[in-house]
Amino acid sequence: MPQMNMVQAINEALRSAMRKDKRVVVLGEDVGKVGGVFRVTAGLSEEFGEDRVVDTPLSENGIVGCAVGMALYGMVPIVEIQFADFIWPAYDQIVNELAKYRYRSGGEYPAKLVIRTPVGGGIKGGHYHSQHPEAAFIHVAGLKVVCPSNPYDAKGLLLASIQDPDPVLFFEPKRVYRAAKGEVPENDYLVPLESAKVVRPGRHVTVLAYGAMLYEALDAAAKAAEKGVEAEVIDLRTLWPVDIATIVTSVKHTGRLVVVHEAPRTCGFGAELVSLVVERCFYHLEAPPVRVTGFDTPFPYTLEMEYMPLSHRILPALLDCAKS
Amino acid sequence: MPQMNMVQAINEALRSAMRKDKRVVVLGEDVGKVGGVFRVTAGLSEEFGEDRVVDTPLSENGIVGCAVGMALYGMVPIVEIQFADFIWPAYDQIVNELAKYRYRSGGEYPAKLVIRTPVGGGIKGGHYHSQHPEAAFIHVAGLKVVCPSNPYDAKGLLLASIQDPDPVLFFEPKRVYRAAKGEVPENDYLVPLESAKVVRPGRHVTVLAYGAMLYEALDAAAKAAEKGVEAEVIDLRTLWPVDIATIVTSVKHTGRLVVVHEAPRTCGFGAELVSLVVERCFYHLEAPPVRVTGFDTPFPYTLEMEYMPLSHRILPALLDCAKS
Amino acid sequence: MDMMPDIPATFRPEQPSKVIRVLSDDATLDPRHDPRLNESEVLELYRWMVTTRQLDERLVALQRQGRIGFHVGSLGEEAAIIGAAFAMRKKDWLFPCYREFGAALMRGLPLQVFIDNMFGNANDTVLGRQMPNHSTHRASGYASVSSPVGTQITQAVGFSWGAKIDGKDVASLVYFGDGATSSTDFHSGMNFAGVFKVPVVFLCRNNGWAISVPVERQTATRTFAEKAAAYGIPGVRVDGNDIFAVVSVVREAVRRGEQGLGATLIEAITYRMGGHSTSDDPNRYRATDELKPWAERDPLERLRQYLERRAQWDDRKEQALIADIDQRFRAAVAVAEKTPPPSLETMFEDVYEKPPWHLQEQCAEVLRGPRAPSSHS
Amino acid sequence: MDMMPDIPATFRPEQPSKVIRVLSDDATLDPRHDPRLNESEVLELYRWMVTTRQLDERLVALQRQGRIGFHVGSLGEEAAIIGAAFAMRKKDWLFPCYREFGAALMRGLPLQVFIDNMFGNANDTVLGRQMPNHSTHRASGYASVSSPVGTQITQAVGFSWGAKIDGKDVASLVYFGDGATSSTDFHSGMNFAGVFKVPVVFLCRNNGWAISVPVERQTATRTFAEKAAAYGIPGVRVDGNDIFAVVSVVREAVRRGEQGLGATLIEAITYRMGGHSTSDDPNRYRATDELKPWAERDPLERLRQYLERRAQWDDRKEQALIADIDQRFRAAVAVAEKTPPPSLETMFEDVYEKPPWHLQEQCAEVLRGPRAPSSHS
Ligand SMILES: Cc1ncc(C[n+]2csc(CCOP(=O)(O)OP(=O)(O)O)c2C)c(N)n1
Ligand SMILES: Cc1ncc(C[n+]2csc(CCOP(=O)(O)OP(=O)(O)O)c2C)c(N)n1
Ligand SMILES: [Mg+2]
Ligand SMILES: [Mg+2]
Repeated sequence: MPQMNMVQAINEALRSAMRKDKRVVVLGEDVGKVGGVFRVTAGLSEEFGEDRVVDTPLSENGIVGCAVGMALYGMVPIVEIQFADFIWPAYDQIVNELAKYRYRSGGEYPAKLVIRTPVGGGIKGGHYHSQHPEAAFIHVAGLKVVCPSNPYDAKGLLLASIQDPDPVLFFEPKRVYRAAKGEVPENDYLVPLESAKVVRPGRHVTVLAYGAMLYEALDAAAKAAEKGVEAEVIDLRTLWPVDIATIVTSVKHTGRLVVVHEAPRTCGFGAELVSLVVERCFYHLEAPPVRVTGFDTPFPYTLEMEYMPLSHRILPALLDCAKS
Repeated sequence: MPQMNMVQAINEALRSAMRKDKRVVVLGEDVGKVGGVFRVTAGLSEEFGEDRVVDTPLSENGIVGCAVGMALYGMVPIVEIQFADFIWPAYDQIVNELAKYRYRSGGEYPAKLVIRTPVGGGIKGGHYHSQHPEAAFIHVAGLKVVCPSNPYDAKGLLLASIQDPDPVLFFEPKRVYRAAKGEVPENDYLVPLESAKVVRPGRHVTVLAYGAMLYEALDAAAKAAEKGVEAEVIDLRTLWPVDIATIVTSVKHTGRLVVVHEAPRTCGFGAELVSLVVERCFYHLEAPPVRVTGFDTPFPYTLEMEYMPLSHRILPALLDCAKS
Repeated sequence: MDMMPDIPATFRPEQPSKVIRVLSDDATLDPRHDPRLNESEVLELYRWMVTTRQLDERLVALQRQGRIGFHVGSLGEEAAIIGAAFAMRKKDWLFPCYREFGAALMRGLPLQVFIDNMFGNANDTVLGRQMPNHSTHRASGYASVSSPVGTQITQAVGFSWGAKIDGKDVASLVYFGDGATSSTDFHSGMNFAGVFKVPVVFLCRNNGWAISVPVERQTATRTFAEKAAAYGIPGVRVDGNDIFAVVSVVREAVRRGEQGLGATLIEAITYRMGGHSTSDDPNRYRATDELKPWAERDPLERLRQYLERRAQWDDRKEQALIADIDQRFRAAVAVAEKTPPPSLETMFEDVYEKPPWHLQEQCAEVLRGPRAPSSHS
Repeated sequence: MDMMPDIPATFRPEQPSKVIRVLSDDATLDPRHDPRLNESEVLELYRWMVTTRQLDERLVALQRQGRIGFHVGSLGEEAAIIGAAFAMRKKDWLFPCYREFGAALMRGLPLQVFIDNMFGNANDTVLGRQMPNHSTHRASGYASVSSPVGTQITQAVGFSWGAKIDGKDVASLVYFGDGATSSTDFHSGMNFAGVFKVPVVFLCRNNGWAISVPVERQTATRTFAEKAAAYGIPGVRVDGNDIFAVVSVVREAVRRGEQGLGATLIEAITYRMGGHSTSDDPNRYRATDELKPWAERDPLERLRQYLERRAQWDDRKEQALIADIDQRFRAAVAVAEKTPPPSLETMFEDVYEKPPWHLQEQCAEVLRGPRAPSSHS
């Protein structure tokens, strides 16, 4: 099997989906000739032409609004938002239109599309090239939210997202776009949505992570193991609907929970995960769940490594939680 | 003291702030001659003129973007978004600009303004006249979020919000705009932000509520009392930063928690409240915290009373929680 | 020095200064823009305009009686609404604002389905999930009505753009108000339609008001049609109370789309004769004598005069038509009022194609819990 | 029939077909638009243009050496940037895009402060919170730079609108690119400025590109200036590489604002001679020979020719200027590089005026916790 990074794996998935289904079109800023500022759509314009790989005007509102219309027609648009930080002008179309179209039309209009966008910090991007905005989408009924951590999952989850009948926000952790490498089958395969993966089994504490922070959680878990604490690390992969069964099974087993995410803590997805677990595993919990997250400030430039919930912050949380 | 409803109390606060400070201007759709579709700004245009009570073009993006600019100049804009459901075209300006302006300018530009908007269901408004979107703002560092439940608080909190140096989202529970009545002093007074209020003391279970749902929580608490369960009902008033001390004190006392809100459950403010409490009161909790909330669907029209977390749904949650 | 060597000098906007009018005061048609409708077509249009107005009046009455929760009508704007829909081809699509139920009925939305939607009952095809007047009818190429102003505009563009990529000749007609020209979606939709030459008919119903806000607070331009110039799209003004003129300019716009020339912005000049909706009291912000000049140009009156002068219509026919509408309306209302509300389960369906675990849980929670007091009166 | 009796026929947009140019190829000035700058003013402008370019080149080099993280420059666009800022009055305000550091320096931003911002160190007035080139300088009426495209446009309008309500004559100059004309804030800002007659100078730097997207993908119009017509605002095209022309049209726009005539949209035609930023490789999407015609119209060259023909400039002066810039740059960089990063506490300040309990908690958590590996290299 070929070795690939995430950029290549996502590119493969797009290429394959476009080959199989003429209805699939890619829309975004700089996705054409230049192949995306992260080169995720490289070569697609050459293969599929300007009609299906469309450099659009600089308007996220326009891109998503038009994509919703295309989806109503029956196309399968895959939108690239250049950085997740720039998705907000499209938020109205996503929240009020895309998410509600099937419901408000009594099922007549599924309005199915995929919005891909790079998320997260660690690339010296400051306020506006580092946001990790999943909570603002998980809160909205009607959307699905995916965040892969590695090339294999990225390809399989993107193919699953494109096939899925519902609108999907597909968040790509840009910090590991190139750093995360692995074997990726050449053929198509699906990683089913709503399936988390236990990437490191353990019995003392459950760690929930996703995207780039998975590697930080694994690093912390390895160090904790040296101190005798065996953490079970779960890569959520699909954030919503989350694979609740895998989470509950693990926490019932370990009795302890640490949740990691880059986004600010308050009203972040960690709060939901803690609440879900507390509601379901209250009598199994031996210590208060811990959230290791970005802080409630805008994402800083110089101090970004202090801002992010990296291994150095996860490790003590994990040890404390396991021991309290 | 005069009896007033919330519409009148908010109108009084606006009028007083505009009389005292020429920098205060009101911007919004239909806020002028007609005095707002809920009549909250009635009479202001006559008193302060069209320059300071401005009917704007139909663009929430424009209203908030311009208001941010006015605030940079030194005015104190008070924006009305006609329904909170229509705030999303302004979300980019709120999230990326308003919330971050002080931080990203090293304190040079406070960008202080107040955004008022009616929230919540129960008026047969369907998807687009019923949303209660606090979570999407609480998650954003740099914003304060207020939601009064009665005329006295509404006036005092609005005056405090206008004086506050930070941007404030002021959510007005439209279901009780006219139904909630009470005595309101003619003079100015402040209800400090970040101060919750214990509106019904009790010892068996803590109920956190705000806005229109406070009345439902109180109704359920009264019925629970008949069954021997004494609920302590807290009106949060300021949602963020929340008055954590009052919450923790209460939960440490009762050992049980029920959170009520209209917004969809997943990633709603309830998740944050549960997490905060679990993190701080874990060893005091005798039962899993319970969320009684709107469901994870768009807000429905015909079945809205079944959708909302009214007394009939709070009561069993409260009894269960107190007894488990 | 050629400052912009890359930009072709194609596609110049027309001068949108004149208002196109076909039906003159003496009930003759200006041959320059006459769409040459045959007698039965004109009668059909007239019947739909009358039907729309009759239903409007009856629905307002139902709302006043507390039998439905809300109505947003089209009083005075019937020619713009019905005429534009009529000019579209069957394969084309309509993206409505919220005032266009008349167009939906003409395109095939059954009256009963419409009335069920006004009641939000179990037979409502959208299952009482949206407010009244927010219907959907895929079978007649009618998109879903949304309350947020302007959002349908980009969607209409995307729809026909998708068809274009798919190699199909499908235009869309998107209705919106003067207020909507200030929305972000107007800008994005017009701009994308211009750049990608999408066959969209942008129909701006300039009815003078956005609730209480008059047109001079929406724009500093003298017309809405001239906004088209910012997008390399032609803009045209039409007498929106003259159904011949409306049919004519919309047909012309469809033809431009067919020929690969892209979109057209049409400003249909009309007037909102009623309140914004049943929730609005226009006396708060406009004097009733402002209505006078517009009442004199009532689109139904003008068309009836035309028909009467040609002996194609008379009072007897009018009475018969109204009686028929009345009877069908009453029947539909009787059925709708007897129909129960949607079942509780429906609240959790169609959020996703299949309800995920959390919605299954929440549905179960509702079903086993107590019912809300006075849940659905 | 007066179809829109309420809308005054005021404020007709001008025909924006011609490109205003003052400095001709033979280095003479066209008297029709000559701003009549005196010798020292022209020299000042030239010095700032050279300074800007010199800094640009040095900052790119620093980035290539890994000493700063990023730079977004103004190569080729100096006349538009410096000329427009020069034409504003001291009391006016600038709302920058991200390419206008030259304007900030000219308005009073100290070089050291600018360089500290490029390093994001403890002396950076924004405390290393934003990326390089995202500086702020209130003292010189320079708003905060934001990365999201277009957001400053509505803010600039609100600023001067606020001043107008306050009875003050304060204009604002807002810079943005061709790409930004597609943004929602462009539409809202232009529209509000039109309706409320706000004295704003909208300066669209048409540099041909939005990263890799060429202007014909932003709009179907032949020019950006003509977009003004949609808002009842005059639009004008100017040779953006001719600093006399830029000063002239911006001054005229300021005067219109002073006279209560509201805003002006200026399209400054120029060209982005470098990559979009240090993160971009333009060879991926444009051939280098596309640069040729623009290199021949380099704004610095043109102004130097003008000065040399008037014997106001020569190689010696040029060398001295560059040496001076070089020396000051090196000194500033040396200080900036020695300056430590901002303290951890600063991460939690200025989110609110006073840190609330949760930020106090989070700050304490960081302070008592371990440091990140290779935290600030
Ligand atoms: C984004 C948004 N903002 C505000 C509203 C509230 N609102 C409903 S209709 C309306 C006026 C619309 O005016 P116009 O576009 O002229 O259409 P008309 O009602 O006149 O047909 C307003 C402000 C809304 N529905 N959506
Ligand atoms: C809302 C938003 N979308 C996308 C981006 C990414 N981006 C940064 S600059 C740029 C192009 C801007 O082009 P233009 O407005 O012409 O300005 P220029 O860089 O040419 O000066 C893009 C797409 C962004 N910063 N903001
Ligand atoms: Mg209107
Ligand atoms: Mg550009």
